[in-house]
Amino acid sequence: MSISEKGNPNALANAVSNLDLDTPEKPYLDSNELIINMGPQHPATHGVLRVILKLDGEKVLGTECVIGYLHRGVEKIAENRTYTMFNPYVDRMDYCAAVSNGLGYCEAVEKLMNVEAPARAQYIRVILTELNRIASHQLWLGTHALDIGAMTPLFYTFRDREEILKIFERYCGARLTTHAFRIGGCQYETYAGFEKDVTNFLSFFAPKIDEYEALLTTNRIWLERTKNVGVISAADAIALGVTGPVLRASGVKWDLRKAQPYANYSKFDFEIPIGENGDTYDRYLVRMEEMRQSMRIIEQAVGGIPEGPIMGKVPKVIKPPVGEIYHSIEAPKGELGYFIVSDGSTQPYRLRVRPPSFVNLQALDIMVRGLLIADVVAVIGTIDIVLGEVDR
Amino acid sequence: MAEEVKTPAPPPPPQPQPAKTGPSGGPEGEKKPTAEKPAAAESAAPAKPAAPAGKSDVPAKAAAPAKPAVPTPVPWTSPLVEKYRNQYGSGLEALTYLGQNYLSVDRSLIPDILRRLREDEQFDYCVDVTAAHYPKREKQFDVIWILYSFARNERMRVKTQIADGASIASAVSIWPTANWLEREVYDMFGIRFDGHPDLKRILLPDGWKGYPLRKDYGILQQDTEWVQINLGIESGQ
Amino acid sequence: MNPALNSAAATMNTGMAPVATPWFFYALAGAALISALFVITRRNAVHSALALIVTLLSVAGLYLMLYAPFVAGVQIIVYAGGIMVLFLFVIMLVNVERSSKERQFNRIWPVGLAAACALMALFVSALVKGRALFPERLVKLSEGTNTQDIAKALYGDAGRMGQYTFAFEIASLLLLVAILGAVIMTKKKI
Amino acid sequence: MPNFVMSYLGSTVTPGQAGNQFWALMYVLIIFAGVSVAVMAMNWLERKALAHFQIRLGPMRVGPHGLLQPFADALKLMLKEDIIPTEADQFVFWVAPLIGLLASFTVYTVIPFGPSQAVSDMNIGILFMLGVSSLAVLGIVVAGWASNSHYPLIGALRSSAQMVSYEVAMGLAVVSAVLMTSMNASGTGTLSMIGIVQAQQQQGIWFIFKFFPLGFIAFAIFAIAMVAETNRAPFDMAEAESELTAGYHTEYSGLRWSLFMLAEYAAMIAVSSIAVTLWLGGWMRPFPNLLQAPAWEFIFSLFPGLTFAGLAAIAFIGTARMPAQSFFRVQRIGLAVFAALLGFIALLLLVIAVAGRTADTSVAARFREGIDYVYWFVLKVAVFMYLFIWYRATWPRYRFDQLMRIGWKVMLPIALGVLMLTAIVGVIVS
Repeated sequence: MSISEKGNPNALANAVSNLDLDTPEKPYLDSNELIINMGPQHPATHGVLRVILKLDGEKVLGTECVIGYLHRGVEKIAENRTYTMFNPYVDRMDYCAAVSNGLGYCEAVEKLMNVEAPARAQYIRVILTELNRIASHQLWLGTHALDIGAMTPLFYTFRDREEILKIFERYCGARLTTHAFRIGGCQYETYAGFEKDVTNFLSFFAPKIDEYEALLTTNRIWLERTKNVGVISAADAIALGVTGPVLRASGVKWDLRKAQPYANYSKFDFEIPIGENGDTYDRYLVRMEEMRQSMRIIEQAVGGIPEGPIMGKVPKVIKPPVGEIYHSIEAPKGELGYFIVSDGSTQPYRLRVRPPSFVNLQALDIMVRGLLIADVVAVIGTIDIVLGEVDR
Repeated sequence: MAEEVKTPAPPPPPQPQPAKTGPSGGPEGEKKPTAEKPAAAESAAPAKPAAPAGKSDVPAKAAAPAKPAVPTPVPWTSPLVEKYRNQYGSGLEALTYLGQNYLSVDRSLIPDILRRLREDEQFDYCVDVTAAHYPKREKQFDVIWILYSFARNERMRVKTQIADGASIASAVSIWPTANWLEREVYDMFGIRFDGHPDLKRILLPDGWKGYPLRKDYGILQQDTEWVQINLGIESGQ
Repeated sequence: MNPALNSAAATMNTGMAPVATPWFFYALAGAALISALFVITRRNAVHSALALIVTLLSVAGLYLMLYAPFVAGVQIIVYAGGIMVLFLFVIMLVNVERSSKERQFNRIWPVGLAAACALMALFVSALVKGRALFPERLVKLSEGTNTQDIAKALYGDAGRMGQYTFAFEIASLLLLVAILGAVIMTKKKI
Repeated sequence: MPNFVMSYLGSTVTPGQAGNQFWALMYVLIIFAGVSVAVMAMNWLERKALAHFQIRLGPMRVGPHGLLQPFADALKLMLKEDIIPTEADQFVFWVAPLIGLLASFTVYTVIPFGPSQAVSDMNIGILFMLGVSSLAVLGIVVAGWASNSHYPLIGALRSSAQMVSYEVAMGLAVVSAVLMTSMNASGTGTLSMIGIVQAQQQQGIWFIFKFFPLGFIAFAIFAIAMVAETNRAPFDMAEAESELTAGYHTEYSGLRWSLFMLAEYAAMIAVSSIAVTLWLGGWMRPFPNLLQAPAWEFIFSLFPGLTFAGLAAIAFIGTARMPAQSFFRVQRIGLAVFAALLGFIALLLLVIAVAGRTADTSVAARFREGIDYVYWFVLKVAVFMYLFIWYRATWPRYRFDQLMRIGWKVMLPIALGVLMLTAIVGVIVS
């Protein structure tokens, strides 16, 4: 392979020749197949994803994802930073759900050190993480609808996401890459009026979900564009390691918050929404319902925040014992795992991030084969990838 | 293609050196489980009753207050382990650390064990495939599979050690999801997977030299040649 | 008030204003001829198609001059608007580079030229010998009822069959067969 | 010269029919300028209306409430570098926007803003309109091909397939309306645009209400097909930005790109005009037959002036509500001037309405009539333009195969059925 394969348009045909395309019957008219390069700068690829499409007319015969344009070597950086210093970096992976990333990392290190965050910190963590889940789903809904051609939901979701970001800003000063948690708890005590802000948001947001649904759920065009598009069966989803709403939409009732509760999710009462057909529409419904369930969790959590310290007994210098740990949480996009190998020093010996977007993106190919270009756009949107996390 | 591993030996800038002193502890830490295993079997009594029962982290939390006690891996006993131990004998070790189970397996047993875990033990979800580099060790790499079973709601890891330049059986035919994950391992560590349908770099450009997550690849090191040719940046940075 | 204009306004109510000046005719005919030449000489098929569109539009203009606006309209909507779009549709997918390297005319072009000349001679002789058939001066047809006249010719009037009803129906049947044939040919299974 | 000008003003036919080439030229110029202004206004309105649908403010900086935004846009587009890709077919790339523009502006020659307010009345008016507007697709197809790039090519393929297929349903719907013009004593219909409106006048009913569901269904089919025909949401497959970046005009920039936009908006106005002419009574005011008394005539003739007065009032309120800061002084003055201008126009229109109230043959009366006709026509068209914006704000985009399926499997059979039923009902009734 030549040195200049990536970034060289002439390498397109070369790359596509590697696609294993099974075209069972010869086309009746021997027409040339069209190879199209979608991305890395394309409105619908949500960043710098490049998808090479092999088309017969508009029908997709095969795809190949070229990723890595946003690769920053997070895992290498981790090996050269202390545990505390690395904490802000995780926010930059899935920047739409920075709080979840931070939660996963902090919990993994805590587990490795065998300490636990105090109850009050746990509650704050749950509230912020679930708020972040709503924010992430809102962003997904807006961009996904925009991909399918509905402009308006984007602005509605951004309006409402703003309220969540305001809460984040008041809590920790940052809106997007929050760095909200510390190893062993939270650094910041909640500000005065935090509970009130959160409950206000809940009452503000409840009718807004209905508003989104009024625009889309029964819209004929939306139904036609999403039903039976990008179908993935439960067996395929499991075999491809797909997690999160995409897996649940295929009918697998599996959510890490229930299956292997972390933080203190076991204390809260909520449902796991699942779909039946594993198509784009079901994924839409699942995520909409997840927002409602997140609101339920927040409601319970905000009502029951205990008093107490917000930091556990963590030494100033974080030096986990020799050993290794894998800890994963249910991020908005799926299972987000951290595999940390410690050699007893202040820096991780090896830190591996198991990103949900990266693994889920792998399912794109089988989801779009035989569909049209317009569906590729819809399916990329429905997988809900964040390239910062795919490329790390 | 993967054999030019030692290329960056002269260039590493001084900075990564202190980082490299860390890894010297690494091999120890990694060898510890194997070395201490017999010791752990008798000494780690308090954690032992919890270990077989607990795949969840509840026992680990219970053990938390005992601050000074540095947790050590303890043997993992379960019917599954018994079955495999009877069959494969010395080639495998089953341990539990902080409530998480893992199997250390000889490289030759890998395809067999993975397939059986998938087919017989319902570990139908391959969470992750990754690796770690221990340059001081004779077999430099740990390759780690993190598995999950929906039916048992249970996680486990399978580990094996391989030498630099050696290849290992691909798991793509067992779990399709291993495709990209193995490509990433190849991309970052240069470990080849036999039988992988399309083993090429995934995150880095195809012509990139070196494997960044190896410990001898400095954090500031970059493939300047690639940058000069493809991005037209003279300084190569 | 300008009397000349008044009279012009008066004539227009009764009949067609004389727009059929020779200049229009020569301009349109010239455009049609030149663009027709372009159609066969351009190497690039899309250029040829564009030239053909100009030809068709010029011919539509000539129809207008002949007081046949309906035919002109149909010419535009069917040929320029419909058929040429489909032409382009196909031509766009042709490999332009390859086609531009191919020979423009095949080896029997002298025969074609001879045939064209013969046809030309036929036209000229018909024009010369049959001069008696043509009217002395331009006939003023009623532009206002052109569409109705065509309808009467095709469909008949007041219960009578039109002059061309039978031919018209046969033609439409033929087209129906063609449509069905096209559907059957393109569909793999019905 | 005054005679020459004035001689036409009292006429009751179009300049084309009158053979008055001076006034024909004047009409062409007026329409060209008017359509250009309308496109600019539409541009501003679309951005504003879309913004308000989407809880935004839209343009606010260039001029009061962004009123000068279209001018700024136009200026920017004219000054922008005109990029022609090296690999593009230079000549075709250059000529493609002109094809679309010519086609969409040519149709305005037969659009009847009033019984004499058109450049010309053609015997084959509607046929001419459909034919010429179908040429617009050539511009798109050729532009997509000439760009020598994949996305424009796919956009062009989509658009040509889409426009050709929807033309069929559209044509059939039009035919059923034309059929209705022949439901009179003589039994002969007409294709003339003015004739079609006059037929509605004679029959005393807008064709949308004729044979009740039939006229309405035909109208609905046309209303859907015209959205597809102009490549607007939810049928904007040819330029679907999330799929094809910008479709057929991906490679275009600057003035050439703005010509495409101009053509698109002009085509939108043109097809809306067809719909208004065919089904909504064209230039006729509401209830011309029921409310015939001169008093009613006078009341309805006040509408144009009142509309402008209302607009002026809105602008004045906007001026009053502007924040009292020095920063807004220029904007405030600008908006006040704009409001004053609107108010002046309103006054002028009211004066004309009052002056032209009685005398039947005076130029003032002709003027008043003309303004009424144009007002009602434009108002009806404006409703359609608003619908175009509304659709865009509300609906997701159809997928290409779904679009074709609807065109061929739903709209075409319905249009055919409506056509046959209209013919049958027409024969039974007459």
